[in-house]
Amino acid sequence: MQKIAELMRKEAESLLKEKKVAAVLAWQPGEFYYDNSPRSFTGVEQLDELVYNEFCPANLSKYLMKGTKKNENMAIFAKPCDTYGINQLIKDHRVKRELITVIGIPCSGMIDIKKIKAQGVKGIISIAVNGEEVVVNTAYGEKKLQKAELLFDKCRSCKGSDYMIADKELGEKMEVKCEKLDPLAGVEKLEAMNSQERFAFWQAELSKCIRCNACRDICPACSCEQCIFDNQEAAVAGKASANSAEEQMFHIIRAYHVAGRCVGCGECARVCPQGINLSLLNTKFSNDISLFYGKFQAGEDSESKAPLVDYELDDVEPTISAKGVR
Amino acid sequence: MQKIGVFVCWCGSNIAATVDVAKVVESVKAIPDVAFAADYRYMCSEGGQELMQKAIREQGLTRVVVCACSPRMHEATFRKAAEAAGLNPFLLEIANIREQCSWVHKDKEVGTEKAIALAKAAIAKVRFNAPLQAGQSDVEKRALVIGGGIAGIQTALDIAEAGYKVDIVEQKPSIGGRMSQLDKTFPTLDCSACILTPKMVDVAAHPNVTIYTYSEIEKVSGYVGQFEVDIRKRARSVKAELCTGCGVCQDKCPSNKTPNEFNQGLDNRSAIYITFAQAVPKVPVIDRDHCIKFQTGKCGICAKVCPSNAIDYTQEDEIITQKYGAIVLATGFETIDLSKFGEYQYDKCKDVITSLEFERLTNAAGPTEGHLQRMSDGKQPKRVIFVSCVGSRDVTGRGKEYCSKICCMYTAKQAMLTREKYPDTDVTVFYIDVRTPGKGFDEFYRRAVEEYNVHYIKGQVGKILEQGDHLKVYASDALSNTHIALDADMVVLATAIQPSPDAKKMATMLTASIDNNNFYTEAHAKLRPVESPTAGVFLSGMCQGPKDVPETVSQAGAAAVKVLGILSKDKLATNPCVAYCNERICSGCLACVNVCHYGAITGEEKTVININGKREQRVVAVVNVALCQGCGACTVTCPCGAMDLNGFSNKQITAEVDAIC
Amino acid sequence: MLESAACESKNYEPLIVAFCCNWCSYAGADGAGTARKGYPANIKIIKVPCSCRVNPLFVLRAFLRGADGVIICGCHPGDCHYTSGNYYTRRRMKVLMNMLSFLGIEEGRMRVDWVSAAEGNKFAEIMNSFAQTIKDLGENVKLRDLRCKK
Amino acid sequence: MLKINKAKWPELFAELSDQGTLYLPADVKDKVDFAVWNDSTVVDLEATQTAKSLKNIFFPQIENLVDFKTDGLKLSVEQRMLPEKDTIAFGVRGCDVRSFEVLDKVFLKDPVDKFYEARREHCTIVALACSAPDETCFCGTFGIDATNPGGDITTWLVGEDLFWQANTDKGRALTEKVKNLLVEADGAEVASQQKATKEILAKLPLADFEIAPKIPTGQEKVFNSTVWEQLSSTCLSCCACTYVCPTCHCYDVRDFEVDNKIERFRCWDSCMNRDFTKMAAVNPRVSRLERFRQRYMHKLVYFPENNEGTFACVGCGRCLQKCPVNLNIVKVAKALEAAKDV
Repeated sequence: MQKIAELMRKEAESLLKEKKVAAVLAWQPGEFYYDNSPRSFTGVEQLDELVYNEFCPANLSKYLMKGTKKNENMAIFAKPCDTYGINQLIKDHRVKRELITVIGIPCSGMIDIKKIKAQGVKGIISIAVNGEEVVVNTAYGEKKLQKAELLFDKCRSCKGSDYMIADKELGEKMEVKCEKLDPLAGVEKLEAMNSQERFAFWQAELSKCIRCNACRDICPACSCEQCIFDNQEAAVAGKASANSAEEQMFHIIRAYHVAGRCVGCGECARVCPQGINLSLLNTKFSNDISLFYGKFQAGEDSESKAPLVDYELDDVEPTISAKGVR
Repeated sequence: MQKIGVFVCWCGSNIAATVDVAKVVESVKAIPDVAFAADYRYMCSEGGQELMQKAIREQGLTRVVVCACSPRMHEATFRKAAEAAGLNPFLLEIANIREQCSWVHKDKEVGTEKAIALAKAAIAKVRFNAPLQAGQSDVEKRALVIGGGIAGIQTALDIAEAGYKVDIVEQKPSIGGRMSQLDKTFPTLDCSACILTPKMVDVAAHPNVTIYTYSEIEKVSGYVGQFEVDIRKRARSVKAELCTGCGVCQDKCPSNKTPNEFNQGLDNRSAIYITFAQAVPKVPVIDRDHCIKFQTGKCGICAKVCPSNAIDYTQEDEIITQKYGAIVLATGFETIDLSKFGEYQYDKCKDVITSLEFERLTNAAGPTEGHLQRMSDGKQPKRVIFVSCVGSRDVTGRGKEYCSKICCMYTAKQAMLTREKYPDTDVTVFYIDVRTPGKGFDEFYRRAVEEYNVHYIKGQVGKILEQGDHLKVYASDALSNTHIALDADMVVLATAIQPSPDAKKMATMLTASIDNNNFYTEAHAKLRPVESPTAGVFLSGMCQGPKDVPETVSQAGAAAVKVLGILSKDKLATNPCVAYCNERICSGCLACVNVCHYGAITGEEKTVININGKREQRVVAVVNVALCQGCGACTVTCPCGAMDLNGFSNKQITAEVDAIC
Repeated sequence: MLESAACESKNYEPLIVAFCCNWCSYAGADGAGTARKGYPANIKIIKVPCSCRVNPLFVLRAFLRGADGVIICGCHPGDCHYTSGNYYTRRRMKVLMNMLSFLGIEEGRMRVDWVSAAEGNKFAEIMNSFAQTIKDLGENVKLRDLRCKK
Repeated sequence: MLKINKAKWPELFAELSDQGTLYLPADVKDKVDFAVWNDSTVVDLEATQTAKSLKNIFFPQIENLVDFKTDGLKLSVEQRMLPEKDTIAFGVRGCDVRSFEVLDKVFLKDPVDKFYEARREHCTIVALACSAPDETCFCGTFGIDATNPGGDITTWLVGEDLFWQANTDKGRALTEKVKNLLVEADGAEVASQQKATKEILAKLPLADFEIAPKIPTGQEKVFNSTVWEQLSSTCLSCCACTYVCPTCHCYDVRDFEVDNKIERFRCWDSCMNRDFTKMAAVNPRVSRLERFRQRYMHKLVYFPENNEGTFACVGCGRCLQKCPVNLNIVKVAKALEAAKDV
């Protein structure tokens, strides 16, 4: 990964030097080894702060909107999964293709700090990732962990190492080495329950929601000028969270709005401060849609019609069927 | 704060019987910003409208709610009235407390409660109604008449005479319809053909009329002023432009065992045939199901004998797409199937016939050249019994609940004519009631009884049995309250009529509504009897309900006038309930463009004030109001709610939902 | 709480919101009226130009506000006055219904049906059967905002 | 000093919950958060920190203030009763204890917030000293002694024993109620634990993180600094930070309308939200930069200025853990310190 970071700096340097772009989207280090944050690099002098390692899960695609608004050229370093988001934003006319340069960077899976902490690790001073081994040095001593066990769930169900859009690719493609997680597993588990159990499950989950909107604000499919839930006029705003009702409303509608547009990047689940597994909802919609209307994965391209703005004369009738098919 | 006026209609007892209108008034008065509320016996009457207009003027009402019949009935009426009083017509809403309340609920308390709820919903909605200005749309100055019977012919002629183009689409190979099958017409007894044929010729010859026979309606889209219709012109297998109608082909055709529909199957016709002598157009058609050439590939005699090489086996169906400003439904009727009425032995005894078959038997152009004779042995019947109300006014569920209206009169006619032509024949009529409303009708009936000595027996026929060479008719005599058995050589059943089977299909295609008996329903049973609830679609003849020839002709004329009312306009006011885009929040994702069937939405780079009140350049959706039809598909596709619909805005519908729940 | 609702449900009259398209189903409802075909009074009809005008937000709003059932009626597929409107409705509502069931909302609380202007009787039949379904399901307590007392 | 052995905790909690609603850290759905105790609660006093702060027991995320009822054209106003139930906040870490003092400066200042005041008065705070601080902890920066967190009662968890010390009358009163469960103890073990904990704290990355004096004092300069541009450029302006923050206290007041009743409630709001303080037209802070800057200016500059130098931050480190893009007050403070124009 070090090597790739090097290539990225070089690439960014030439892009900025030659004034090909006004900004380059990548990551910069944080307070600790694991809290890299997105950064839009606007000057060559900033580039020594550019990092890329196993702690760069954030999908940067949404920041491209800013460039398009300003009608500026922007470059983005995109992991395979991020490229889906870029396509979706182009399809939604939120990002102008001609204004962006997409540079694909390989990824072998990102490490979830929560999973490190879950192993009882506290007071982290430094982290060293040596191949498959993760050595955490803490104020309470050293701890050795296996990377495979620390990957984000979204990485464990990685869609693959191909870029859906890329003007250039850096380094060799990488594989995610771990026990794969079927993205549908969670959905099927719920579908197997009876409705009472499912309701109980979601009550428990959604009651955690504090309506911080992180899930929405990170989502590459949620790119509205003004979200309907921020619109007083729409009379659905409901910051109240008086009881589960408004959370249900918010999450159902959000899931519905991204239905057929969700690129399955799993960011919503990653960013939720309350640890709600929101990708369950989106996966359910995506899966149903594929079941009813034919295999579809938003973000694979930037032209195709989303299933919900399309129809066939012989579509299934609107009757419920937990598994989808009648 | 709005000043809303609420007007609750009694609709005589239609509403008042199941809804306590006073209570409705009282409870809406308690709603903030309801400035005026009143009830009235008939809101749609002049008095009712004046009441509303007075209130608008004097109370300075800013919104109006009328609790009455379906908006499909009188919304336009009330909106016009409001406009006359200086209120924008679209600031008025209807609460449907008749069709959707008083008529479906028996209990007055329940009905009242629901009426109040519906009123509240309408009030909640009307608060958010915005004043709208109707736009304009073009009128295609051409009319379509579906059905080429006397109704269709008359409508077409009247429209054509007024100087507008009109097309007739007729399923059968010739126009003329049922009337062309009739022998004589009551009460004047003039020959049906004699009065119909000239009209058929006129209409065919009229420069403004185009006739598509042997054709069907394939598809209808569009809206009043701008209907687009696909007509399937079925392959006739005969080149109309070459054919002289000499008829050699049908004489030489070896396949001549097909029941002749025109004669109600009393005789047979050839596979290539001209429906009847006066057919228009007088061009034969090949019935491919019975044509040897088409079935086996061999034969082809007609082609050989045709002096003008008009036969064309390769002819194919043709789809003609045409735009129309208005459409008239004149799809006519047929007699009901009698298989459920075993007691009459219709299927078994050849000498039990329907009245329509009787018409063919007595018609000079019919299978017997007009000689009244039994189908069984060709003998002339000496004792004829007519049975009326066969399947009409039927409560057994086998027939129709309604009165077919024409039977009493044509039965009297047929009885009279029988006596006139064959004075030695004994003629009896069994009836439930004899209904003779209409000019000269009762006189006509009395002539049958008094001058022609037709025996009228009030009573119903219970059973008919074949006995040797004649029929035994068992019946009840309601007056003497006795059971009687009569011998007869022929029994004629005044069979109930029903709309032609395609009525339902057409109704769906045109979104015109039909009643439980498949008769087209009028926009208003009393006041708009020739208009369907769908704008630009009109009704003519039997398809709207049983009627005799003069009634049909007058309705046909009325329908024509309604059509002219549209065609004579250069522009029609369009529905202003179209989509609009709130550019301030539109993200320009243009999902709406994908779902707009009319291509009314486009993305345009524009300078807009964004939600932060700042000017910015970006792509937003723009609606072309001329093209938008106001379905609202785009509004739901728009995730941020930038797309909204006049008259059915998110706010309005949400308000209704809240009010109801 | 759910249990209590279940046993109350015996003698309660469900509140049902019916979205009807102007061209077919609303006319169908009128037809039911003209033919005097009755259905429960607490079914309240909201007129929309086309079933495709029904936003899932409206459906959820109704449930949120305490409706026990929501039914959406449109023209039969192929007969849409706007040609394609009900095809979109069909997809939208299909996925929405599945999502609701996925969240553990009783299946059948929401229904979509096609009623033509000619089908007054069918309209009444559908409404009666739907009302019965909802009655059997009991009160909507799962989607309801507790602040909305009925 | 008193103590109570782990074995007796259930009795203690039972007894305490008789005195009032008892909030304590518990395992709720794969995370530790404050929960109301009942005998099935899985209490977790080991966890360094709860996911959310405890501010919502004084300042709930949603709270009804007043109801309006309409009867026809008549309107009646119904005040909501002030909360009167006694509550006990148990196992509160030093940072959160301090956060209450910060909130007091907001809600108990004139005009006093009666709801907050009532809740505060009815609550007894049983603090819990830290023994295993995490890398995100920087309470030291604000002079908080994690090993001696204060509160009405301070407790220390050493091995199997919970050491107990009442600090206030409230604390003593509550101690009285449970004294039969507590036994005398000397503070030796506590002292040694405190020493050990302090050594750990010294090793942590943020041990010597200070907020440069030039920040709270240089309002103009800080406000106009160019660093905000870059800092805010990647903020999503979600409000995860605000809602997990123990000191953020902004709220919105809204009406909820049900046919003949209006419930006026207040609910948490965030200066990060675009529709925050929405005025006639818009939120006066139209850009993300302005909203982002506002939050940190408030915490690091305005608040200290109006409150004798107290920062609106207690170093709990929740924002460091929860921000989707790892922006946080430490990053901001450091950037400002490094900024040439500040």
